[in-house]
Amino acid sequence: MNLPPGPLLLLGAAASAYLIGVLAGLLGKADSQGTAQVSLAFALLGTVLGGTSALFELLGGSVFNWTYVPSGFTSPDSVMVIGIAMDPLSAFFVLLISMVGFAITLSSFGYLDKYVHERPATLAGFYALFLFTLLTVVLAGTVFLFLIAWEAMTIVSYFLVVHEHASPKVRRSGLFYLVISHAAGAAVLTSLLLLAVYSGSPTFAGIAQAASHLNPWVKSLVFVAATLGFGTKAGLVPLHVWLPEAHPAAPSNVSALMSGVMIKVGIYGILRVVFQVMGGGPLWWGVLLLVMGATSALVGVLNAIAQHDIKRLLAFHSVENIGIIFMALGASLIFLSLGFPLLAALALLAGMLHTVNHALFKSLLFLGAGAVSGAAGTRDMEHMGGLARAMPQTALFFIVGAMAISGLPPLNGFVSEWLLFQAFFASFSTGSLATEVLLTAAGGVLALSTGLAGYCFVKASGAIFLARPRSSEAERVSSDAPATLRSGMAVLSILCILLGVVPLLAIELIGRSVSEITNTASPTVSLGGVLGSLELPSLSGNLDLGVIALVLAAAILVLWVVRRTRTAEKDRVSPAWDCGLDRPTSRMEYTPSGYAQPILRIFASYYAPTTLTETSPRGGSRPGPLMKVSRFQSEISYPWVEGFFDPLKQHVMDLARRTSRLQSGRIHAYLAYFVLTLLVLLAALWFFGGGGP
Amino acid sequence: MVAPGLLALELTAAVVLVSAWLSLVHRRLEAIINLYLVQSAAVGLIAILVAYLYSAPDLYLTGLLVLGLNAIIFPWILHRIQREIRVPNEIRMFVSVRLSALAGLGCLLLAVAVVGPLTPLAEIPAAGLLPISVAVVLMGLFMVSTRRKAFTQVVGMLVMENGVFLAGVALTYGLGIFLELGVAANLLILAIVSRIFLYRMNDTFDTVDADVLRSLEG
Amino acid sequence: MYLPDLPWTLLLLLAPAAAAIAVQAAPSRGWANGLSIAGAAVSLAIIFVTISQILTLGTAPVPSAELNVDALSGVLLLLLGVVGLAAVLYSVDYLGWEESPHALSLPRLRRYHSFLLLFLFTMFVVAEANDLGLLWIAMEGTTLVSAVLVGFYHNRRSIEASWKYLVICSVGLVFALFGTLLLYLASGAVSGPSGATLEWTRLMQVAPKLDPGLVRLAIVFLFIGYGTKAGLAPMHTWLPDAHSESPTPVSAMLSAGLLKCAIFALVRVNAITSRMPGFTFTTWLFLGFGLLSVVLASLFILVQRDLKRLLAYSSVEHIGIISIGIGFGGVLGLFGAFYHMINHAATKTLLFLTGGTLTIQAGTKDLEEISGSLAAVPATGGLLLLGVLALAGVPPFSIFSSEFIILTAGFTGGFWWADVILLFALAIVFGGLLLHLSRALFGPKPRVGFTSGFRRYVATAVAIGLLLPIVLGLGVWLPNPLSQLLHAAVVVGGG
Amino acid sequence: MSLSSELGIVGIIVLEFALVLGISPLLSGVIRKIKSRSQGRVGFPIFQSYRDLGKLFHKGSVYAESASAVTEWAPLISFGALIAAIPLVPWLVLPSPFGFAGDLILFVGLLALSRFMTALAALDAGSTFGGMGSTRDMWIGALLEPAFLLTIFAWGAPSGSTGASTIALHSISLGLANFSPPMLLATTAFVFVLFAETGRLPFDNPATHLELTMIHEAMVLDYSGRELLLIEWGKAVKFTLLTGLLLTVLLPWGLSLSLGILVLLAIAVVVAKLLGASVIIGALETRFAKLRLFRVVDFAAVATVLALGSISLTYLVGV
Repeated sequence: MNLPPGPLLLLGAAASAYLIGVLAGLLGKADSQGTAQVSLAFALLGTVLGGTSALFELLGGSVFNWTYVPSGFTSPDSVMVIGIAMDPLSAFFVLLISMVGFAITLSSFGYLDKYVHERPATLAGFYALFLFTLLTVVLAGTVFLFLIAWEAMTIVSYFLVVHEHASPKVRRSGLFYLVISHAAGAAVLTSLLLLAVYSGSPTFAGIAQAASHLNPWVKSLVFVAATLGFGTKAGLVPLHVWLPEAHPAAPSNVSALMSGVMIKVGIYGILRVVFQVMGGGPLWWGVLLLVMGATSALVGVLNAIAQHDIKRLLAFHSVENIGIIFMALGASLIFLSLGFPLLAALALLAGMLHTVNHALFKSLLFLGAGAVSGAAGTRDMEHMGGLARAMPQTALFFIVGAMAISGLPPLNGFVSEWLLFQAFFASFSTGSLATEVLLTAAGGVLALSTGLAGYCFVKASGAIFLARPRSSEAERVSSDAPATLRSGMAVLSILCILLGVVPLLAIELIGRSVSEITNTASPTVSLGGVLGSLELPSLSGNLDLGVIALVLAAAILVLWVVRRTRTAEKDRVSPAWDCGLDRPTSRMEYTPSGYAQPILRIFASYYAPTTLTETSPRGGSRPGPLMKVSRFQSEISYPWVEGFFDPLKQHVMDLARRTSRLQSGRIHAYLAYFVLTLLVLLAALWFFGGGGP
Repeated sequence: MVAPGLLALELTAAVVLVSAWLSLVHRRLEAIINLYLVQSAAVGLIAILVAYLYSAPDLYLTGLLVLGLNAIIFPWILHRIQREIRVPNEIRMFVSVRLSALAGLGCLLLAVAVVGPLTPLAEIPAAGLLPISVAVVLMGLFMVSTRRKAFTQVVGMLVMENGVFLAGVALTYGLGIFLELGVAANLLILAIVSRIFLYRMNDTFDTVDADVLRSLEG
Repeated sequence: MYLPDLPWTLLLLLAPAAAAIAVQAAPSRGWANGLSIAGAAVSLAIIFVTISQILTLGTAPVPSAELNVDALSGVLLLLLGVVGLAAVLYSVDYLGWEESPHALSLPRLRRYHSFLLLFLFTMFVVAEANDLGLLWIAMEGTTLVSAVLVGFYHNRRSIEASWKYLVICSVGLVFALFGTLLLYLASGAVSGPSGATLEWTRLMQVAPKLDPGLVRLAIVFLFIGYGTKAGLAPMHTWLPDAHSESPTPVSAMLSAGLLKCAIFALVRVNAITSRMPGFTFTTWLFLGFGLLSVVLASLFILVQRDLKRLLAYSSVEHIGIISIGIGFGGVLGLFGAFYHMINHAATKTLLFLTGGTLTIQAGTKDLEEISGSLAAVPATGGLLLLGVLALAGVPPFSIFSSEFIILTAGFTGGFWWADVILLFALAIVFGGLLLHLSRALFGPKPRVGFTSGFRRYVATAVAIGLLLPIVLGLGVWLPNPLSQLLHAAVVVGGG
Repeated sequence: MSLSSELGIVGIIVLEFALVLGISPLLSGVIRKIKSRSQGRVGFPIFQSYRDLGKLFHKGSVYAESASAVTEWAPLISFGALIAAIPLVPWLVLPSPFGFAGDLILFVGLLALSRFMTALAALDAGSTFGGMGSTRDMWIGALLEPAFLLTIFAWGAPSGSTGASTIALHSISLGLANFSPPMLLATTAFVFVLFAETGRLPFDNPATHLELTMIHEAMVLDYSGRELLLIEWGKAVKFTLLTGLLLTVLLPWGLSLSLGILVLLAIAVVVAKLLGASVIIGALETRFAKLRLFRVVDFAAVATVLALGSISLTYLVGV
């Protein structure tokens, strides 16, 4: 073994820290807060060590590989090789996991302390194990280890999702998640095993070398299987159905980790298999990913708008953002297949940057959601409201996250979307009308989904934090979230701003893997401007959010100072005016459903809502001589489950029930099966030419 | 090759076949046990004939074994069971007599179709017995799967075994006495165990109709 | 290592037989249990010695040509020994003490242990048989002995189960006998009637010259015959009944040991036909029966409510996987199949042990009536959860690794369609298993319904300690002797 | 770059800020005047907007009890975002001295930021009308976003850049050929966007306070004092920004190509163009009746399709 000691030693240390955390959490007393804290502390240490290791790797540029053939599996089964490898792509994801993991772990201290009532130590132990499996997936250098880690990741996250398994709903969601993920795991297994078998190498590096000689049919089979498998994990429509069930069911710090990090591992899988190992493919690959991505973006945001449950809403936004990332990957594949590596690099850069950005703001938002739903005792936004006064810092962080996910400058979400818009725009130089129209339309979809995301997050932020509380629980909230929880959110908020203002920090780190994958120089970027601007030499496009942020900050400062100067009249506080209505109450406010209603109406053909209006006869629950009590109920349809997964499940169950009648209990029927089998086999004899004429 | 000897062999084998066929269509239990007796005796006879014709002295012993066990002991056990637990004499089946007769024909045709084209058999003198033996096995299977009473199922199994024996003695001149004893011992134990279960079943369910055993399903 | 030069293979047959006789004289429950454990433990010890002989000499010395103990036998013996000891140990807690809910009177306990050891004995004979006739006799022996064990409780359901078991398997075995006979005929056709043989080693020598038509006919009968015993669909119908109604340790022996014996017989046949040039019939039968078993079992598992029947159908599924592995063939396919035999045996035994304990603790086998067991009985529940995950093929448990190798063999052999079907069925199985077990395991602690379980559990703990390393560890770490044994078995079984 | 030219650049930028911020109330005054005249009324003086803003500057603010800090900060950020968008459009000099900071996609982003903040603030008081206006403003904005962006794509396609300066320079180089069919399609789409974004008829009636029809006014009902000043002024600035952008792309002539004395001339030209555009827009607005709210969706769809059509035409015509 000939290893560069630095990153590997750090990685080893990180792994040990995680495992100590796991053991502490799982072996200690399940109900002990102290044990949970010890476990989390080691996980925190693990994120720091792992992140440092990846940073060294990304800056130092050394690549390492380490493989080990497990005892006993030597000659025939060469696929069963365990190995870890860190190249820029892995290192990038290690850094992502560690960085976001650090903030979420920090927040977990407060979250577990205040909002988790059952077995916090067990939760912490599995949490540390989850982080560990995530790292193992992205560091796996061989197909075998990758599959082991992949499945372990699924199982561990299942345990985390069903942590509050006293609730039947949680159990159902967890099972749904587990079964779909396992099926997806089978697809992943198919794709990786095909690669390994047909290229004759157990390691990704070896497969990548042999990949150019692979049969195109095998490659396409691998691609389809990989898209199914990794797309499911990432939450790509129509494979996303588990996501809005599982993420809300989990404790919020776990949702943050799942939505922020785990679904990104699906992206990693696509990047690893389709891009790094196979180096792209025919045009239809890219078109498929682009179309699926665009569908996901729209479906995600439209369903998010219709949600009352804050965590479900966030989960659907994950679908949207994964869609955006897949649009970028699809565009990149299209450019690659048309022979524009520089543009491919640009799109890929956009996708990977958006991966980072989404990880940051989505985990931030989930932590915020955890804080408010923990405090208000409900996840239903209809019963929140006015929390900004009791929880000002949480509100601030949440709104920062909301702005970032809505793609508003000068935050990080805008930068990646800007890059993606530029990539779409660049389709003008490909010289193909179809590509151009397709990518431009994708640009329109991106714009629409970004706009709708803004709409959705005004609704969410407003419904949670602004106006008056709409329930007694929300009214009773008196203090902000625990300091540790807030500090985790603070870290993420700062990162959201920092990567918006100085995106080069992230782009420099991504650039190496992008140029390695696309075989070009980095598509951006020259240092310049105040804090380093983005310049696209191929497009004469440029962006310097640092300058804009400065202008913005200066403008706000000046305006603030001017506003603070004395006026003739004193400022005062009074009830809201509301066109002169007397003392508006919380029942008169616009509720989140009311806010969402126009979009539900505009896109009624997608939502296909069923409404129910009832007017009870006089003297209902609130009797009065002139008043009737009316009830209005509206439900939207969810075709992805109702139209596809439910019928599928139904069919399989029906088939199983019908099949199980074969075991009728009658021994004569069983013996008849013998006769039947014998006849079939004798017929087969004829087929094989042994016993027939 | 002695042509009359072979003829005698084939005629005896035909007795085996006909008795199997008849037991497919007969509706009385006692008659079926007797048919089984005849059949077993024929198989035993074939063993002795083969031993004589092809000078395979081992087969004399086999023949005696078959005669003793299949033609004497088993029918005796079967009769005793029938008496002791008062199995009704009427055979109850899932298919009609006419259909059963047709099924017998089907078994025979299938056996001929399957075995006919096997080339290496041409060198074996008694090769003509193989289709008969396959047919008897198939008929036994048919009995087991269409007769309601557990008792008749046992008879069906024994018929199948006779079919196998027929091929064993006629075509391969036995499997070696050691193995044959083992097989015979097994059959004896099978008969004893079946008898225990039939008694138990009769005690518990008051019938030996296997079709009432339907509580385990799915 | 120095080993005294004793006829170990014969001793191995003597040990359980002698113990079976000795148990009849046991003066107390303690003696009966102890003698039985001793018989199984000594057998396991002798098996280790035998395996070391196989590894050094190629085959263990045998007293007569009717026996042949090669690496293939070694694999089967190993798993039989482990499963046997575990089942005997579990029996001690399950029905060996008066405070057990399934307690037997002393005479019946003696008989039970005798039959259990005889069952083990017949299976050992299967493993050691060279003569295919002897193999058949031993297989029929297992049926007769185990039919008594299946019907041990004398209630309506167990009588029904054992009757079906007896009839179906006996019919099956008549087929097998006929197939054996045809094989004998085929060997006679090669070297004249006097040269006909049923000795496997000699059949292997003449294999290339066998007539394919005759062998095909023989194989049809052999597959239906031994396939019945192995639990391949659609001849598997006896299996869920027998497994669900017999005492749990017997279910474990049936599922983990007996089915493998029948598959072992088919592997011997496969070895012969794989020496015949251009003979692919066996491959297709293995693949066809295997896929049918996996697919049917997956559907049955989905709607099964009875814990022990669920485990039984899962055995059908895993036998199907083993069969598919053999069908894929090649070094990888056979290695995976043999490896899977061991893994499945250990995992399934573990599940029957923990599942049986859970049904005692919960007082029912109906999975829809059990819930919250993880909270109520954490040790049983935890082990059961572990076992179910292992059984469903989750890494890094051993079953995952063997399934992985089998799948690799499929892709390598160009059977990617079979792999896809297999993966699809496996996903359904996974869903079914987790669907039923998550209901039983998770959920709040029920207020009533759980008893504290066994008063004595030392023997069970030892049994679980025996199985866990195989279930957990074998996935990523195959001890060198075992690896050698498996590879040698591949060479033997690959023809 | 010499010190003097850097000073010159700073000077130009300051000049541009002052120009846009200063002229905006005048433009809204002009439009109001045009509309009044067309309805046969005399109307306010065109400088009335300045007086209104001055009055608001001296007033104190009244905050709703239920309001949080968002009420205080949102108008600042909203207005700040508009200020930050000013230098992205070349007002006086080509190429814009501030062009390195970003392109028109950023411009769209900053307008979205501004809208996000006002819409959020509208929810803060918890009044019924605030929520109504907020949701309407947000969904109309969201649905128009594709049209806006695709218009920029269409404008940028011939020059291969999304930067306003590059587009304008390309337009100048084309001369009269700038008025090509793709350009007209894109411009039509942009006019739709402009009317919707600035809350004009037929999308919104800036002159109404009838709750069923209003969007923008509903959001600011609970604002007063200097916050209201910022919001009202911001509305005017936004109009100037969008009109200025349209003029830059469609009629870029008259901008100075260097930092010399010509800049002064450019100021005059720009003011004249803006005033002219305001007159036209005011006149156009009088031609429309207020749409039923959900018909706006059709308008957004038409605008998007027009922009897409423009892009396709550009390809066919050849770049």
